[in-house]
Amino acid sequence: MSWTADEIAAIVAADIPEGAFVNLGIGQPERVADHIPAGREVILHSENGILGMGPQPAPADEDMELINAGKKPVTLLAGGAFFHHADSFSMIRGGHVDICILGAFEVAANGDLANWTTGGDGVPAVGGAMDLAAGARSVRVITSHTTRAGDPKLLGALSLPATGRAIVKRIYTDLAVLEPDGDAFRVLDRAPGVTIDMLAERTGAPLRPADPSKGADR
Amino acid sequence: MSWTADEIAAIVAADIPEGAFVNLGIGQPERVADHIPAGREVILHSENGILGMGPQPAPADEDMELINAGKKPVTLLAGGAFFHHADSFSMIRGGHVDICILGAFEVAANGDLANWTTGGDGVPAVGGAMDLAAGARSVRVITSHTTRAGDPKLLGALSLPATGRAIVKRIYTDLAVLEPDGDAFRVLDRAPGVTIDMLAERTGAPLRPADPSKGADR
Amino acid sequence: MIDKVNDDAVAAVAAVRDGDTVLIGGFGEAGNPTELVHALIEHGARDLTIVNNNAGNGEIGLARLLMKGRVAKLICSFPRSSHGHVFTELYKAGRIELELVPQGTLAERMRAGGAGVPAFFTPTAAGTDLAAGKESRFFDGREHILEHAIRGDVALIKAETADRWGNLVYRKAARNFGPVMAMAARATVAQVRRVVPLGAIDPEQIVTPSIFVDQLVIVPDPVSERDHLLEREGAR
Amino acid sequence: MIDKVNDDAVAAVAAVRDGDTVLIGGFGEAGNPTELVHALIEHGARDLTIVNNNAGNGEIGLARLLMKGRVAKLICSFPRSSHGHVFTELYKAGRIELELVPQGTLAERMRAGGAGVPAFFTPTAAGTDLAAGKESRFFDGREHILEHAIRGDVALIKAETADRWGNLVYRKAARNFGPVMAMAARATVAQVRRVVPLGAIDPEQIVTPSIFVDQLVIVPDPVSERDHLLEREGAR
Repeated sequence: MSWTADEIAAIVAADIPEGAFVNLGIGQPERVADHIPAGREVILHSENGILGMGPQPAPADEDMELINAGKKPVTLLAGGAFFHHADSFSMIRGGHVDICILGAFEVAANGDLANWTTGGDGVPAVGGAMDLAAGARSVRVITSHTTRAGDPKLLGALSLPATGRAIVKRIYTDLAVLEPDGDAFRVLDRAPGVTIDMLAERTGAPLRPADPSKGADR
Repeated sequence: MSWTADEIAAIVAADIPEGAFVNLGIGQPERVADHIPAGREVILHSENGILGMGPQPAPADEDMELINAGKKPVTLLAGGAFFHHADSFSMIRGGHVDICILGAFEVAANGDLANWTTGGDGVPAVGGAMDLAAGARSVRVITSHTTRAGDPKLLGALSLPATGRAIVKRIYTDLAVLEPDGDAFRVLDRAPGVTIDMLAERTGAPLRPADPSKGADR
Repeated sequence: MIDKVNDDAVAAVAAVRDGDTVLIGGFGEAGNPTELVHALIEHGARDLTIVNNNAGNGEIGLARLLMKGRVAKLICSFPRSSHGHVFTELYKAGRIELELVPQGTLAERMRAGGAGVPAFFTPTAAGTDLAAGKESRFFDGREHILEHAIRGDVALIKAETADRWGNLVYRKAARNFGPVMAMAARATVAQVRRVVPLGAIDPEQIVTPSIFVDQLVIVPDPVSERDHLLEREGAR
Repeated sequence: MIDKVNDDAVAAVAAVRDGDTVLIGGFGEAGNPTELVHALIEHGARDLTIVNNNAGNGEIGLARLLMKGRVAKLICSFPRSSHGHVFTELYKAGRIELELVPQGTLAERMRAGGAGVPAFFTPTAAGTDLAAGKESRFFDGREHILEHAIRGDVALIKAETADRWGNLVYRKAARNFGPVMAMAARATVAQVRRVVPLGAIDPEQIVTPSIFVDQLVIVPDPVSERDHLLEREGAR
């Protein structure tokens, strides 16, 4: 009735073309690194100054000076490079990163994204989310389709403060793959057993079938 | 009756303190590199991406990928570094270069400098002069005291287009060492046999004696 | 002879005065100049504005500086952390000011400060709450906001290897904010694992050239934040 | 498998279209991608805007491109040279437009273009003829002017060594504009002396990371401008 976290990561990874430069956000997006199809070269960017980031190391090889944006130990592939923070964000802000995969609290049908603050009284934090939202050529989101309380995260309009406006190109949830389309979400794919009615019930904006003229894209 | 080019270069070099980062302009300023007092470490910057520039190489060691701002072969000292143009001009424009030594067509008593165009119908060229004028902490000038036609180059106001406004701190000519002082030039030193009257005749603005309170500086 | 090595870490950071803006390198635990921050605590300056990507972990380095009450304001992109109780408590008690800045804007504002650019336009954060009060302008039909340079009075950074002129190379992702902070401060103090003879670092490989560095403090075996955090957990 | 090496130099520069802005690396004769410029001549694009620090020497590279009448406009800091007769004659005949830009502003405008900054303030050229028509503003009591980013459609640069992903290292002062131009163009073509296996370049030493490079052309023994000029002098 829904895709697992690994299944979603594999679907996301399958949509990344050979040779793409891809930034992976913290949390669920990190998992995409483990699902790049064999034989396909994809170059992963980490905001803290790494291109060519590889998978997690064995515990004995962990190096706390080789960490990802989530501060977890990673590895470097042959062909990888280190650089400083201004250069790293020049890649993001200058439009050089092809794809970034971010988490989300909410996505609106017009492509607005909210993922930096829930507006509560906790400590606010933004990190690189707004830079990625503004700079990556294609912003894609992985998120659970609803909150833990069962409320939709895909909405007609954001209720939370925005990270960026009209920037999300595609959304991968446990239930479906969708695209913001102005006042509705286009449904590109559904998990096995998920009906349009079930999806509509869990989505806070109208649904629309995939644009057949774009069918080849997925 | 006047200092030679090498004598001027030696006077300029003697005014550069140990550890200073110094940019040398094209032409006469290049000569300063050969007169740094023995045992004094001065780090020379070349706008095209070199710190720790050394003297000219022997002809057999010339390398056209190791050249100075004037496009002439140079050497690199131990401790030198290469970097790209934006980084190089960050050093200049960010206020990190302690001293730059430039040539001049005209200097005004208020410190205005003209050294990029004679306003004729030739090809105009500016290079790094305006960046150095705006960014170096102390802009110093080496110039002949008068033009080849005998006209003064130190003036009450520029007649040529400015490179920078109110930025020249000290002027070294074949006849004297002077400082712009608003509406006049202060005379810090004179070449042997050069009288104040001779100097006044060749200068296009009033002269004033050195400020005794600043005497220790030279 | 130029020799920027200072055997006395407290003397090396003595340029910091009460009320200063101090740039502190590091992202996560990579590149934190923990020993220099401890020297700054010993030096005693207070009422500081600190620029750091995070807000300190456990009770060493920046977290300890915060705990000692020396910091009036933090300029930062990501002050949330599972080990960030010191900052969290100060923040919730209203005892510290926070300026939250997108990470790339934070890096670029310091790079601008070091490069003589007082202000620049960026699309990052345009149309969001973090653009509140900022001048905005459209370029090519897209909204941008004007961001101002950050310059530090002093930068405290960590590098791997230096020479006596102050040329620096870093190690892996510990490079992060070091090079931009070194550019952006009036005075830069770098703690390094080792100092090698002049000329021993390949001139093609120098990351921070000597012009950006004022003082060097050798710390061959810096404290491990990870060990510190494990120890604290074990003690519970 | 990613492999950016293109054995056909003309095909490598084929992204250049009539009317494009092309960034060409080099300062003096260091870092000029002469063979790529010759390929561009063969490719045939015209009505180009060229960005280069200088204006070509002798009758190779940029000078030859100018001589062929392919360049409508040159954006440049120092077009004067003792071997610059081609540009000088075109300029005096009013057959080429010149935008004269201070060298640091030229580098910074391209770096801005590559970093997503559409415009920035700088004190360079404020109060001079080169500030004519530019917006100005005071920061800390000092006049600054607003400069706009330069982005290229294509950059042609020269580096020393690459790997198949397009990571680049340069040699000595031939680095100059290469790294900023690679950032500032939609597509970057680099001519290199050699391509080494992936991983053979130390990741700490890569100057231009692969993300900024699209095509590689191997030119093991590029033409020497100095030899060309000596030959021309000898022929007189």
